[in-house]
Amino acid sequence: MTFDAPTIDYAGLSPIIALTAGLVVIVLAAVFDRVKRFGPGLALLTYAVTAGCLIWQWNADLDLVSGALRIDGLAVTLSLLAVIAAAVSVLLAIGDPSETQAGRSDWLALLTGSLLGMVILAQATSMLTFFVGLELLSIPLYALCGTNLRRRESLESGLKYLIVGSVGSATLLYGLAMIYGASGATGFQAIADGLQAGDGMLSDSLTLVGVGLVAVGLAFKVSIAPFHQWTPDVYQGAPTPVTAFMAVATKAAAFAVFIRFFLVALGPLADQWDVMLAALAALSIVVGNVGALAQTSLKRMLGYSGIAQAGYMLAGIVTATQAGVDALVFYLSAYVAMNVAAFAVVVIRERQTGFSDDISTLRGLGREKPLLAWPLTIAMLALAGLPPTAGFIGKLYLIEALIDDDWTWLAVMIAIGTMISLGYYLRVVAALWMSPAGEAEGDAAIDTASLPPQIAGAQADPFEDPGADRRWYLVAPALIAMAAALFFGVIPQPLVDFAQHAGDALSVWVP
Amino acid sequence: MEQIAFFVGAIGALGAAFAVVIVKNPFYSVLALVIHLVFLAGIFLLLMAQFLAAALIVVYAGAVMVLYVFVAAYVGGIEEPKWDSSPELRIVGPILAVALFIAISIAVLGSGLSALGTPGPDDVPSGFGTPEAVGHLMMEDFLIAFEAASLLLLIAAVAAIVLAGRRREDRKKLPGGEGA
Amino acid sequence: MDIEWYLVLSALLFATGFIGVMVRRNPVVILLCLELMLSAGALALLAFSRMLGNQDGQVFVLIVLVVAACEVVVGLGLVVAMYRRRLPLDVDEIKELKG
Amino acid sequence: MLSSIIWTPLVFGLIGLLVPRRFTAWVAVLGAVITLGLSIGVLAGFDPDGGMQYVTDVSWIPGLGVDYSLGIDGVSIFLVMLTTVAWIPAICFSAMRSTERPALYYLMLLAGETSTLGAFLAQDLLLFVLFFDLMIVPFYFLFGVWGRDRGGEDDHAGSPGEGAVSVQSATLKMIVFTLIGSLLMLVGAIAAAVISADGGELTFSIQTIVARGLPEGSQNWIFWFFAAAFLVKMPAFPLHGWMPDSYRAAPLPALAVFSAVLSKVGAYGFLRVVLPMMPDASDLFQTTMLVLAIASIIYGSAMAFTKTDLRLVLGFSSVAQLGFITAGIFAFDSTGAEGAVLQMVNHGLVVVPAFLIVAMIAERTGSEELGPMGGLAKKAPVFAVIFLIVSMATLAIPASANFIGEFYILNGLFQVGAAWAIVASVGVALAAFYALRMYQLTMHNPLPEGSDSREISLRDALVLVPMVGIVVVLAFCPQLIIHGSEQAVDSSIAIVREVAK
Amino acid sequence: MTATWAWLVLLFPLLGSLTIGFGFKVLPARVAGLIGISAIVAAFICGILALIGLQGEPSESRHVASSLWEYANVGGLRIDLGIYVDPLSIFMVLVVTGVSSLIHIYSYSYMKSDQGYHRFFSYLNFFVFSMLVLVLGGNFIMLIVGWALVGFASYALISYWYRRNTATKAGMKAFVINVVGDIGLYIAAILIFKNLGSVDYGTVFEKAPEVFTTNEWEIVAICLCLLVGAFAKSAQMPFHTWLADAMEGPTPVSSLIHAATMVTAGVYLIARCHSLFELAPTAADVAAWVGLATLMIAGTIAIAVTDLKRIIAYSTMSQIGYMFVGVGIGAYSAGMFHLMTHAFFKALLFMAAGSIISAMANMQDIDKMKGFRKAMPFTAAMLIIGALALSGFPGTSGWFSKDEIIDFAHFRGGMYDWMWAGMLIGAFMTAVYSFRIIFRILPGPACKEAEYLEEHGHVIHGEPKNPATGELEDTEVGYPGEEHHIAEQAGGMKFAMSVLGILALIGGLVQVPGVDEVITNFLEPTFEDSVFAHMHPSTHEAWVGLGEGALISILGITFTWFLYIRRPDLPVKFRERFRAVHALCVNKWYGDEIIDFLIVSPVKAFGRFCNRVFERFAIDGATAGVAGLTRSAGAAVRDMQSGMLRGYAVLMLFGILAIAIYFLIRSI
Repeated sequence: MTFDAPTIDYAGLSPIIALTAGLVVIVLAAVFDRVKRFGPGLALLTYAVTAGCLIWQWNADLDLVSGALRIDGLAVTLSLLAVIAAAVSVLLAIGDPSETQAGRSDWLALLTGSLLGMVILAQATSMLTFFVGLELLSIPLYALCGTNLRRRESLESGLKYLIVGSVGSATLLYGLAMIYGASGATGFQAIADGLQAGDGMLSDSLTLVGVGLVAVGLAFKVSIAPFHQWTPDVYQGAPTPVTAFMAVATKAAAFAVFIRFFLVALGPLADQWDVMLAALAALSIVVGNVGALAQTSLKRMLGYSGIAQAGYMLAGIVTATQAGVDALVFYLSAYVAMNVAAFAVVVIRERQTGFSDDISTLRGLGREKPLLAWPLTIAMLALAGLPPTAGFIGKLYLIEALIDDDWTWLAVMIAIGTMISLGYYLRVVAALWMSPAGEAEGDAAIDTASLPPQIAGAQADPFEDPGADRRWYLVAPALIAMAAALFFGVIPQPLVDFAQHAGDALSVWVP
Repeated sequence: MEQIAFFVGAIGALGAAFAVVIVKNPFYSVLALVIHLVFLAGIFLLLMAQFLAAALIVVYAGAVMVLYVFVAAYVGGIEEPKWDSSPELRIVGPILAVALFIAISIAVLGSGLSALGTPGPDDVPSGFGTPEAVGHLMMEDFLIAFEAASLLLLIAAVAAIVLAGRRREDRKKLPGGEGA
Repeated sequence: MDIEWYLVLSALLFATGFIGVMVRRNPVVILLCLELMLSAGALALLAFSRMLGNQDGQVFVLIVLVVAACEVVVGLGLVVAMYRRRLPLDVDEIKELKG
Repeated sequence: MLSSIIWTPLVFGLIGLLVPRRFTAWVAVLGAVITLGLSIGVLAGFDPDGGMQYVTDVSWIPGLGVDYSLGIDGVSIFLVMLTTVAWIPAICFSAMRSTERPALYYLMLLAGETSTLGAFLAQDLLLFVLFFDLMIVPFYFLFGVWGRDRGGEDDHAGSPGEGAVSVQSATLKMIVFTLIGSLLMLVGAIAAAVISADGGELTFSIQTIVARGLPEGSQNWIFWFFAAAFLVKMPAFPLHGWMPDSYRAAPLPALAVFSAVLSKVGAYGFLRVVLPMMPDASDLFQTTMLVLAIASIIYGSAMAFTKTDLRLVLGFSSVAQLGFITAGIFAFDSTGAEGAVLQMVNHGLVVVPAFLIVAMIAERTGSEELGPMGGLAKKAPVFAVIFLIVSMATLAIPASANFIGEFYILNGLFQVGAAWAIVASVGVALAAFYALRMYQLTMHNPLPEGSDSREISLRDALVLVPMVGIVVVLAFCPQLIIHGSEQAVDSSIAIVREVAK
Repeated sequence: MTATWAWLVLLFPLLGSLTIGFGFKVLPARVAGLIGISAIVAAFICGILALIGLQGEPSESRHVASSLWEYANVGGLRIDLGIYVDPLSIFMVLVVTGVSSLIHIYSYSYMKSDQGYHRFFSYLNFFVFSMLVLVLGGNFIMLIVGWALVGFASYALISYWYRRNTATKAGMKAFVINVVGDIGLYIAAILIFKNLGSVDYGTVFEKAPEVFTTNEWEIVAICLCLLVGAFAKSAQMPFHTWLADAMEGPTPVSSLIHAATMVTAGVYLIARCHSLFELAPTAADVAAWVGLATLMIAGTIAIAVTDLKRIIAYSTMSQIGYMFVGVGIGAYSAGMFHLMTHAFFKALLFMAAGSIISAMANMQDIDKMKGFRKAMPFTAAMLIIGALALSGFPGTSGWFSKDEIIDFAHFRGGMYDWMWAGMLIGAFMTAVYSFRIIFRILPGPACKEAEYLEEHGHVIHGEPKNPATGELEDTEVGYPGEEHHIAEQAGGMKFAMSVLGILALIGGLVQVPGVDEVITNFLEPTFEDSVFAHMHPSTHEAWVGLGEGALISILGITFTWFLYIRRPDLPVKFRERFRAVHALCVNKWYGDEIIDFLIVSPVKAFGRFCNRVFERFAIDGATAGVAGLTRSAGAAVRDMQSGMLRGYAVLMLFGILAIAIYFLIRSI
């Protein structure tokens, strides 16, 4: 037996290599105290290089390492979104209790590892890379959720996410196994070929149930109802920088593989799964939006809103067209901007108010700190899909794609969902602008009673930082994201081109 | 012969699996899982996966289970209280699970896949399931997956340190500050 | 032995694992049940691998073993962290986050 | 040219953020005046028989087939004029009073003007929808931030008899209602473009879609998606549920332009989009729409004469007036449609001073509740006369341009069926009742304790008199508007008339 | 040239109104009054000049249409800002401006101490302007414009003392009823346009006979709609209720609007549209019958009520009823003739009444008035002249005009004989109620106010009370002010009354059967196309009619004398005996109540229903319902989000199972 080393295109692999190298350096840095404080810089440098490599590979369109990965428009665009989200999280985490308690470098290593998983996932074209990428994404996230070790909610969210997530992974694995059995292949293209070659495999029960289980696994990752239940809990419980990262980057990467697996590997079965996905999308839209209505925790509300938004995005896959993918990627990009703006403000506000993300803590902010209020306002308007924000264009794009493919009822569902969503997004805006600055209700952000005994009795929360709204690394992401949400609402074409770059990558497989 | 081996293995694996779910004491559950894995390794062998059977026993039943035992010992083998805050889950859950089992079984048995009714092809490549063959595949076709898995282990290690490691400030009983 | 048998066995193991997740309250045991579910997936993969005469599945299973190990490590890490934090090791008691 | 009209207000609003606080208001006034100047410039160069003019067509989102396409014709020009005219008194009125957070306030007011102008000038369906949605955002802030809770226990000004209203819930109601319609309209607009393209090149150009035509089956549902948006915006019975609360909570200058201009966008949308684009559906649903319109007239009038809150009287009178306008449009008759256009302008011109007068009344009596009011004319004859003229125009007394509008609408309705016109004319009588009642109960009867009959100040007079002057001038020459818009109105209803035959 | 004069007729009052209105701060009160008077006098002169111009034309082309500019023009419905000058409109112009001039002069003195002097004259001028628009307007739209502006001016003047609740209520009532009438005209105009393609008088009257056949439903509908307008404006049944309440306005207003000019607009309308009414005889009959009913009912009410101004107001209703009968049965020139003479004597009566009322310190109840013969001899004389003319005493103007109408009905015969009989009864009642006033307030011992006047030479200052409700009035605005010393001393008042007195006495002489027929001849070009134009009773028949009239009138006066002077106890006995009848009459035949029951209450109830029930339950309820549904869905979702990990797993499994089953079914 001879060893046939696979051909490796290092240029195409460069983003992953850069990220891996950075990861190793960051892990090593954990050992040396002197280097530790450069951790965020190191991480940002890593992400910058990774982003540079991704942009360098902008026009790449090739299979890497015996078909395990594929770098193309879809991978590049969605990886970029994940990288941006990670970079923002690094900034938001500076001085965050979670980062401090976990150890700065360790925390960053986990984040980078998760990001690496996302980049791999975005490029995966084989079930093995798919699965391992997904786990590489998830496992550090489980840990990250629990990194605010002093907060009960943080650990709770970590455990919940881990257990429910593992159930999802197991389900996904089972589904992958069934598809492997039905198609006899692990490469996405080979699966498609295998399913089409076998007689009747396109409507075989084995295939279809496998598809269903895979869909469940992926729906879980992008928080589609009824597999959404971890989302609000974890969003609320996890340290906010982690939530911000999770809300955005996970969706980007998971949707990348969702698109690729369903449109490439399962593309021939599009007629079989589209109704199921449409139903899931509609259910998510309803569940997410109504669930968010009466929430008092901003993060939890954003969690529910994330479910609804995932429903909107899933609609892009339902169409199984390039336009749908374009719309999805566009929406996702806009979603990055809106969520970053929102979470950045939440982070700042949390540090100012003793880690409460209750909506009532926002009251009167518009008058006192307009620089904080505006990003959140624009974020809420954008999430609600009001012009002149990218959110509006995103909805427009999705609806156009849906109607173009005769999914008008789903488009109407999006419209209805958006109406319901006004009920909670605007509550935030109202709190910001339309209420007198007020006594925050429910100030028991940390239940001091349940603190570990060794630090019980400490008076003020050591992480409280009244001047958080003057820290550039917290304010800048908010303002830039707000500017992006507005800019792409007024001049959307660059973002449309960006999104279409992703869609074009699939031109071989979908109309 | 094969049938007997299968049924022994299957009954053993299943029984151990039930035990994992049923026994009250976490220690016994861990032990039951070890037994389950041993039987499962046997079934792996029947499926011509020698390397994996070995890996399962060595890595899993050996190393990982030790970890379990340690943790179970550390946190104490707490028996679950009889009282259940939501007993309906105890009923609904298994019913649904059984339904799922039926559904998957129907999917498998009802499949038109021609190879299903057979024990698998005889003309498997030589060295099927041997470490050598698997290693070749891993280094050739699935290099990325392999490397990613190794990184995953690294990350998991970091995560374990983060979550379970005792921190300096804990020992000093001091609240953490910047750059801790 | 026909391949269906292995598959049905794997489905049974999967369901058993799922039941465990749904009825057990000790997180450590739940982690064990997750192992069961993953090993069920592994068994299915191996069965199909055997059926197809294709060793991709075997490599996949190896990856799955790694993944399972990693999940266990992180899960146990969380359990330890919770124990240190004096949180109840009972998933029914851990429901601060809800609504 | 049209772009500069649209964006000038916003630019000045942004400039207002930069200048010192005390200048903000005057920057805003300047912006509104310059916008008016620009629009007068357009009017001066406007050719009534020239169809679509001053066309701007730039590709905006080529990836989605959306163009930044503007144009002005006989219908839109007068609504643009109305907008640019109406905003000036609202801004001036506020400028003469101190406002909290002035920079933001004027930015929002001017952004509202920008988006409203955009809706009137957009010739691309999606651009129209976008501006239509955009309009509501600044008004959401205006109502929410500068409005106040009404009718609470210690609020004497806000008509406790009508129950309590909180700003937050009122504005939320408003925006949810409005967006229910406009989101469906977004779906409808996209569907119209996609279906009419029929696989060809996708474009949202209204003219192209009209030229391509839509199949009848699709028209039927798209029609309702659009109609929902427009009817809510107007508001028309029974979709006016948002109106009472938000009218009561809103700050009056913003409410004045909101009621005067934004409600017209709905009616304009029928004329610009629905009738030409969905002629078969319009014909099919003519009766339904007429029933809704007539119901609005009757219901609005009935509510207007039972309400005791001045804002609600005006609000429900708007419901009735917009009912007339809708009825005129759906008569598919050139007199009816022309009357509707005339009435849009007239009603807008009347409502702005009316709401500002309400504000002045509230300054004098400390209340907006009709019941305990009266006698304000005592020492304020000029004020009373201005209000009298406004009231008379509201009730469309013959000799006002409103009368010509209403008469043409009735005439148009008569062509559909005598019964429509006769029932609608009940609304005319009721209008006389509620408008006069409003005037009498405020200005006439004995002056109660605590009210201050104070003559209108010169500054306020400077705000109101020009508006009233325009109303009077139009009363003498409604033909000014009719002449300019006749051709455009005819072409708007030409297709549906063809179908209706 | 004629047209120019006609335009100037319109211009002067408008200018006067605007000048006074805008100059209220700078103009001294006297000057404002003078401007007001001169504006109307100027209009009157221009009217005469226009008349001269018109008379210069040959009789067949004695009409001029003139347009200033296109007012509105869409889809063939062209409306010009135009006037139409023909003998009829000039006749009306002269009557309106002439009587108005006198009333302005009267008001100049009468309103002297009122603080709203400017406002009053501005309104008054505006009213004259509106009335002139009404009569001069060259198409139906201008007619409607004038029509409505008159209504508006009437509203403004009725609630001139706007601090009185009763005055504002009365104003509102008048306005709303007038608007109802306006709507009748709207619909008529629309129908006319629909059938004839134009709203211009010239075209319409020319084309109508070609388009319509007699009594075709459309023309009947048109005429009935016109009649709605006419009835409302002229206070005919069932739109009559506003007129009596309109007496809340100052007395000159009652005199001007509610006697001499505005309320006659309905008569003018029918005369103007006679070519349409002749195509729809049914509608014309309706007009006549309604006129008859009104004149009789109003007569009974006038006999019963005790408020001085209201008696005269009901008498106005009644006399307009005569005019309606007149123009309804085709006696156009007779109708117009009566319109003119009525303007004279009714204005006179109101002026005299105003004089007395001011002497009574705003008291209007004739039960409390007595003995003014000595206190106010001039006024008493004028009152008697007015009453004589009103009751058609031989030789007075009313005798000639009223009896010409009565006679024409008899001449038409058939069912019109019934009208003839009715009108004679009405004439009797007229004599009764007019002399009831005279015999109640002039003779006898002077009441305290009259006595005071006699002794001090100026009127008493009573408590300023609202005559309707007895509430104390706000003296700051309105009448009577502290400095109010007029009775009949004021020169302006005396002058105006004298002129009118003379006209009331001799005004009838312009049209004496067999002698001269000035009015008929003058109006002939207008009514030329009428089938009745050349039908009139012979001179002999006419004189017989006049004799009957004279008899009835003298009988009536004698009866009244008997009743109130000889046997003053009888009226009380009658009242006791026929309590129900009296109550019916005093309560105006329950007209207010009927309208209230049939229209006002249902409308208000509908409003209340909308407000309290529909809005609350249907609109708000639906909104709240949808919101509640959404919220409860949210609550359900949140309930499911129990925080229980195991629950999450179960739900997830449920989802997995659902999808698996879906696909299993699909795979079959």
